Amino acid sequence: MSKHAKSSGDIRRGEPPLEFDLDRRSALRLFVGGVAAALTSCGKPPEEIVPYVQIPERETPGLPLQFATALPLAGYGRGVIVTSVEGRPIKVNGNPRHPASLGSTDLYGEAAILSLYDPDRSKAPYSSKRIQSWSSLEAALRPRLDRHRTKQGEGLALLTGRITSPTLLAQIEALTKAMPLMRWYRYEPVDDDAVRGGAMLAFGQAATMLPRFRDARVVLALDADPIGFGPEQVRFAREIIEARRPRAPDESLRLYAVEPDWSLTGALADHRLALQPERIRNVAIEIARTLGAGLEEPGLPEEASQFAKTVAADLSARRGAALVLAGPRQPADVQALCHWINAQLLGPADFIAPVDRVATGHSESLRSLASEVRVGGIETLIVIGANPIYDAPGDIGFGDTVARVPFAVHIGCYRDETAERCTWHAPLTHVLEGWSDIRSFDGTASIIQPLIRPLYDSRDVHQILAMLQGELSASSLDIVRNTWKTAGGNDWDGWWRQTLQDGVVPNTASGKISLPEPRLPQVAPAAPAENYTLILSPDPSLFDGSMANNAWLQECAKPFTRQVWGNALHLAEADAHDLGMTDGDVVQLKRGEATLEAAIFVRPGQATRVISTTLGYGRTHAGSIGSGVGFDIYRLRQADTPWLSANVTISKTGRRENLLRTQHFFELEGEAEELQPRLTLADFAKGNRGDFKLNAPDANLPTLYPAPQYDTYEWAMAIDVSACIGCNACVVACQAENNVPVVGPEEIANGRDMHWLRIDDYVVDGRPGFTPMPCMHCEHAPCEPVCPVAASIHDSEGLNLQVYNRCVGTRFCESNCPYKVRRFNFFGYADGQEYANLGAEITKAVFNPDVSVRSRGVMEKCTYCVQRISGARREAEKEGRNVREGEVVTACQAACPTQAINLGNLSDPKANIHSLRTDARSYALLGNLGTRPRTTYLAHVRNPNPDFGKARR
Amino acid sequence: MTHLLLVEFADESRFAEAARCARSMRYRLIDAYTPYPVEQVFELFEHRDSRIRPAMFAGGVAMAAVAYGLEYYSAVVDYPYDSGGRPLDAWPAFMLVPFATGILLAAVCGFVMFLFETGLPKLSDPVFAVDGFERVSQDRFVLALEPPGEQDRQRAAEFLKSVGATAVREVER
Amino acid sequence: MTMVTTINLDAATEESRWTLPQARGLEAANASIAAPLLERNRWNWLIWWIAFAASLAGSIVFFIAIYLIFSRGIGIWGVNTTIVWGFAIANYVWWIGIGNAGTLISAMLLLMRQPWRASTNRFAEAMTLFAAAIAGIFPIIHLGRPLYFYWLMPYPNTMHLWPQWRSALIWDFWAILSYILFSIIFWYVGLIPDFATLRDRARTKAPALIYGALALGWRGSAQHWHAYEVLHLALACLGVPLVVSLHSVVGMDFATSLMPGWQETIFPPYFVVGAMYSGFAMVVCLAALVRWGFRLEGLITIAHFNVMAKVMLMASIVMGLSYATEWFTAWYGGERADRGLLAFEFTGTYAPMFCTLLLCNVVIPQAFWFSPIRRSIATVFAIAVLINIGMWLERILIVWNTLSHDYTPSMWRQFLPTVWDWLTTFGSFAFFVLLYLVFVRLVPVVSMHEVRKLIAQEGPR
Amino acid sequence: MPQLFRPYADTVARSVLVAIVVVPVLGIAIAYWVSASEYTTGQSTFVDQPVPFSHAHHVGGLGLDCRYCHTGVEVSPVAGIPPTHTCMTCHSQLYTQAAMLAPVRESLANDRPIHWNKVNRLPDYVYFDHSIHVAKGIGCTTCHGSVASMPLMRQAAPLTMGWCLDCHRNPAPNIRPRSAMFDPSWNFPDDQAERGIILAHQYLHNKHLADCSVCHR
Repeated sequence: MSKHAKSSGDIRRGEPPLEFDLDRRSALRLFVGGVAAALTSCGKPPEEIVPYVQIPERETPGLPLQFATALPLAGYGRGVIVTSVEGRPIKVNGNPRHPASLGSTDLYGEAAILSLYDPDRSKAPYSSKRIQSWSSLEAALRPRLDRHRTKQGEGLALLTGRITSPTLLAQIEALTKAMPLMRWYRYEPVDDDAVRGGAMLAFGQAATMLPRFRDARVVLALDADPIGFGPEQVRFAREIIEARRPRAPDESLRLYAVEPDWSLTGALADHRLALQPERIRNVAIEIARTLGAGLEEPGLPEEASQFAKTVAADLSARRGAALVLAGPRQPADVQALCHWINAQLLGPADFIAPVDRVATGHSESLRSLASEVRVGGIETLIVIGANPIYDAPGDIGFGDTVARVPFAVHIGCYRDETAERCTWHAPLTHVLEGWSDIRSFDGTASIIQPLIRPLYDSRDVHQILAMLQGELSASSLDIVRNTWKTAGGNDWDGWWRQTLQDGVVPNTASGKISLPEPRLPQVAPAAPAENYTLILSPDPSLFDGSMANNAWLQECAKPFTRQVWGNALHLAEADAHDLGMTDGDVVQLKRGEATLEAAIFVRPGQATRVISTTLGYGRTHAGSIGSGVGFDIYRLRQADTPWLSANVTISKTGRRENLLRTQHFFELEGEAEELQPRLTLADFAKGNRGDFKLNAPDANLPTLYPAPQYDTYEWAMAIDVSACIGCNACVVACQAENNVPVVGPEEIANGRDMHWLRIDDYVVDGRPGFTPMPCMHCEHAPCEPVCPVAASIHDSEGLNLQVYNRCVGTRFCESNCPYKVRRFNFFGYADGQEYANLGAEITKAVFNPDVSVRSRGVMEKCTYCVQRISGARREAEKEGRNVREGEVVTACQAACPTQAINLGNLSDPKANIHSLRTDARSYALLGNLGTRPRTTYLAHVRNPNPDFGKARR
Repeated sequence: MTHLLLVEFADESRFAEAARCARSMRYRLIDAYTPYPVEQVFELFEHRDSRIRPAMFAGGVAMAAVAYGLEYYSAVVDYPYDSGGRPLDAWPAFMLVPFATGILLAAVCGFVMFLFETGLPKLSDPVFAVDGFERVSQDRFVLALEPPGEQDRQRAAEFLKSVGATAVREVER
Repeated sequence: MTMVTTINLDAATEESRWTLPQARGLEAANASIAAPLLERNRWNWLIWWIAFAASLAGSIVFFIAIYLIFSRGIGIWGVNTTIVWGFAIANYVWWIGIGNAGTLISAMLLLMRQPWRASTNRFAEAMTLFAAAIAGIFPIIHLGRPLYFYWLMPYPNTMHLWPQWRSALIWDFWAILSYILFSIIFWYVGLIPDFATLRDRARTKAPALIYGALALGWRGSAQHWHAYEVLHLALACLGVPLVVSLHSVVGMDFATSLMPGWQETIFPPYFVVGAMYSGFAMVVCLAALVRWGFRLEGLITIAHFNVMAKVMLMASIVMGLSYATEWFTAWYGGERADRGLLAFEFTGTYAPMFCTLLLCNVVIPQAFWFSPIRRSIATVFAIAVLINIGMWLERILIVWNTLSHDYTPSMWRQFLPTVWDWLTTFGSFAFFVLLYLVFVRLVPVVSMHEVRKLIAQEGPR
Repeated sequence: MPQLFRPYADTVARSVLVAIVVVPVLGIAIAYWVSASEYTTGQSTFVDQPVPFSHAHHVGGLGLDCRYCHTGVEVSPVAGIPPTHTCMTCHSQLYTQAAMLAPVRESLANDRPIHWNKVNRLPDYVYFDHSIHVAKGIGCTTCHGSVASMPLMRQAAPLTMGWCLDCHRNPAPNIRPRSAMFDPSWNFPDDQAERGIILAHQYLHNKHLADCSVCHR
């Protein structure tokens, strides 16, 4: 069993730790990475200790360092604080100061660390089928650039994703100044064109709406998913859950959702209506009408119009605290109508100037590039950090377009689909390797600082832009500092240091703008769609596909289906029944000429006549992890309505496919509901806990066993189920913190997985709910007395330990665990039998040196992050005091956007955990078994509108 | 050096009968060799009760005590720890090992005592040299008497004939 | 002390005899049993060699499988995160079950003074020995890190660590170990007089020396026989509780958990009966084969099959009763998980196997109510085979059903056996056959001295 | 009919029977003896180094403080091996030409680290923290032996789990006052029995040092 890469692998064998050539700083940092491990490694062969030649400032071997930086998602920044050990970044944490993080992370942020060490990353420039050098690229580029410069940049085009980096924007500006005729196109697959259009339509000017959920009491989401996956997720989820904390029914936020398929918002909503996307506008109209809009009566089915009427009543009753949101799938006029409605309701929302200042729509921009190429207007195309060949809408036919460009350069982290079609490819640095800056969705800027020297011979965007401007040896640090020269004021260096430390550039958040009264758009109701409608959304685990080669994300189970390593078409139960299809049937989708074959999942609670699926799969050049997983829906995507395409036909192929999922049974009935009890605010308000048949944590069943003796510490965890939105941030955080290995699709198919923390996805009365399942650390743990070698054992702080190096692998503990939270290394998933490229030396750099890497044949499980507990205890002991409240934060707890997870010390009478365990909602899962779990839950609470019949919840 | 008179019989009943007569006629019975146990003949020899069962009992109890002692020492004294909140001295769970090992050692002690009482292993014994002795382990019954003095050899011969001995041999031991 | 002789069979009628005329007479019995060992040339071993080759091949596969388990990991089996136990455990329980019967038969029948024990106990005990030994292999290869199996032993070590005595697996370890060693002693003691016979019948030097050494110089003196009988009987008295405890412990591997369908007080006795059941079935099979292979019709008679069929009938009824009790308590207890499991057993993934096992273990053996079926070796043999299959199914289903369908629906999964599961299973069987074939060539398959005694008691024809 | 066995066969047979019992017991005993022997634990074996660094000279002779080189020992789990620069602080003036020090000079010149050979090795799954031991009154020499008298470094303690446990179960005999932590010539006083208990009271708050989680994670 090895603590991490260096110890077990290379250093012992005396090879350099990483197979690329090293320069002092990064190399020695990585070398010394070995020290901590080497000091504690085993085995006969002689081991070496490799100290620094000169110790970098602030570095103490064995002690981690924290650096604030920011990670992009769809071009917007999320502030993070990255932990680095001996120069190896190993863990991403949230940055409390950052508005898009608030101290929490999302799964993409957590997983970014693995991408950094991805062996499939592009390592050197590449052209005409062989490895090249930067200088040769420059040589090839210079004459062309000169030619373009003389022609004022005519024929030169730049293609990027969404850009919010002030520095980069400035650079591009400078470039366009130098070459006025140069074109800058930009395309982000996860766009917001409709939303922008809506604002334009309503206010006559571009604006971004920022809801103030904390002030809202009633929110109607029309096909909108504010807590869904994206750059705003953490912030919005936090605010919505805050507003929903169980208080008096009218004190806490009530959430309505109307949506075609299941979204996280829909799952959380108190009332949800499944409706075809086209007809959602009718609900908006219905509501607008009750607010006095002179619009024509929309035809709605009885249930829907009832729903609309009740919601409308509730909304207008809460004028000033009521809000209606329309999602990106809804066309501009519906968006505009919602703005009008909000204006009538005095909805709590602010407006800012769009952070992404480019006005033209993404698909529009891409289409114009394509047409420009077709007319031969573009001789040189430079693609930076984008992958249009893969993620451009199919009907643009971008693939052949690029082929026509005489000289196309792709600069990106991977030699992806686009790289393959371009004349040149050059490696871009990972975001953790270079200097830059970025704005969050609310405009707040952060400086991105490097955690490690570039692992490969790559350059960052600023260097590229500089190169285009003609300056070859520019340092991006200087470029970035330049951008902010004016900001600092006098003591600029102090300001800069502080800014780097905080991870946030002070007062850069976009200010509110005042807007005219929104116009009431003439919205015509829609008739029900004849054919099937295909609706898309960013994938819960891969988002837009750019992270497809990240094994943590690939193996992260999606909400509602628990699918891993692939995507599927989701079909309503009724439709599936009509078409005679079941889970796993492969169908053919047809829209115009475009066809696609894929397997389906039957989804109860989805609107009929709707086929939903997610982006991000079917990559062909993602790497050894991501290539060939799932199907590529971009091919069926339409440029003008990117998120939905009407008139899709579906037909059976007769083939079947084994869709991989980590959970197979979802429906809970009768007594089984004890597994995920659901309460309503109403009975909760009057409720004394007797009413809800919950196993109260401290109502311990009688026992013959002696009462345990605890002194200083007794750890316990409380998880608020109604705060869990099912976003998986905790799952990936746990994986990153605890060196949890990936098993790969074959093993998943064998029914094996390794996640220490899973999310149970149960459906009660047709409503899904999420229960995070870490180890329960039972007081009377069933797993302990059955272990013949005492590898599963209780410690004096109440933790249920798993001593890997003592475990012989009888698996008696797991078979006797009623919660099934233990995980067994059937193969050496992290120890010689890794999946795909995960065994590469470089990948081992991601391991957390404070946690053993488990070898084949041993059991493992959640430890409450015992390494963090131990660390805190040792620090406290050095200072001769006890660990303080909040000093120990588990990885899942830290990651959770809604702070649903809490760890505390029961021996501390003032600890918050006590109130969470004595709360009326508190229950012990399967407590009736007498296991006395230390992990307890707070029951799920909904806030239904009493005007709704009990029937529809 | 002593001599043995080995008197061979073809079947159990005659053999048993002969033994009884010989006894009543004050011939000294030294031993009997049979292909299967013939208890009533064994009764005719002076013998003390077997010590096999006491040995087994002692061995078994001792082993059980040691086993439980080991469990107690390791779980309560040497390295006490909390396993599922169970008491350190979880005697109900500690019962089986003493039981099983106790029985095992009882068996071993029994076997050892058996060897002591039978004097086995004794691979070479004078009687093996006697012709026909090999059939003792198959279908012959042999009575071992103390050879009579010179004066009454005649009588002895007649007597043995009368009880139906099929052969009489003398062996030195 | 004089227990066997208490049954006075001098006036035994033909029906009450356990031997046929052709076998009566000491020499006849000795000859028919010893001949295969000492006068090989008089026998046609073709079939034996074929069987030997086949089982040897099977055994090689078995050990290849074990090698792969060591080198690649138990991941090559079908076990998964939820159903962490699989064939290895089922095979272990099954083999141990079979391993029980030999000692049960010979010890219990000895205590019950059943004369028909004489001609069956030897090969039954051999079966016990080999089955138990093979059963002992499975818990070890089933470990994730099999090379550390010795951590289950309290041995002096520099870690200052001990086994965790509360675990049923530790009990298993000691129960099996003690049982195997005990069985060896019990078996060997019974063999000493027979080795002496073989020593004396051997025509060539080598066998004489080997058997002679094994016989320890047994002379069959009154003193020997007396000590022998005391020891043998005392061992029998200890053997019965040991056997019962052994399979009770195996039952407790499951019963001491808190899983639905496992946590049942009925398990220990129900496992013991199950063990005796499958064990007897296996003895019947072996009896038929030995009888046919060594022409022992005179010693292993229809009467033996008749009486063993009766035992199996009894056992099948008890098994049926145990199943019914399980179902009733599951339903009557009203615990969600228990009821859910009960429903799953009859309707779930493995329902067809479950019905098969009920058929094999409970329904079909009822045919033994009819004397003609009991008295036809063919039918008894066939049903015995079915019982063995049924009992294996029972063991695998005890593992699968509970683990596939316990308290946490989100983790309900199913078990898909791999080729290696099957190879380890059948491989172990081949290895058993191999051991058995070697045994019948080297050791008298029937206890000669006990048969001699039996014949003597039954008197002349 | 001749005798099958000669008389000595009886002796052979008896000894075989005895061996059946004795051999396994003896085997276990020997196995333990080997596992506990210095051959296995590596105790008191010298490890040669690229540069024959002498603690005897630097600590015993010059009286350098441990922390001069092992800077992390009070704050970090890792005591730390000094960077080349630390060596050169003196050796840029002293023995500048000594052949013995060539590797050090090279290291500095080509910016390549010196590869020292480990002396005290713990398994990967053991998490040893120097700083907490130092803070709790376990001095350097308690585990590392009297380095002041070691020309070449050797492993002074067996470093077996049992050895660690002995102290974790009863630390008192090994606790010294914080003042003496880095004193290489420190000897425990005769009344350590009492002093140790008092110091343990002062320094130790965690009563559960034998918990698995203390060392294994």
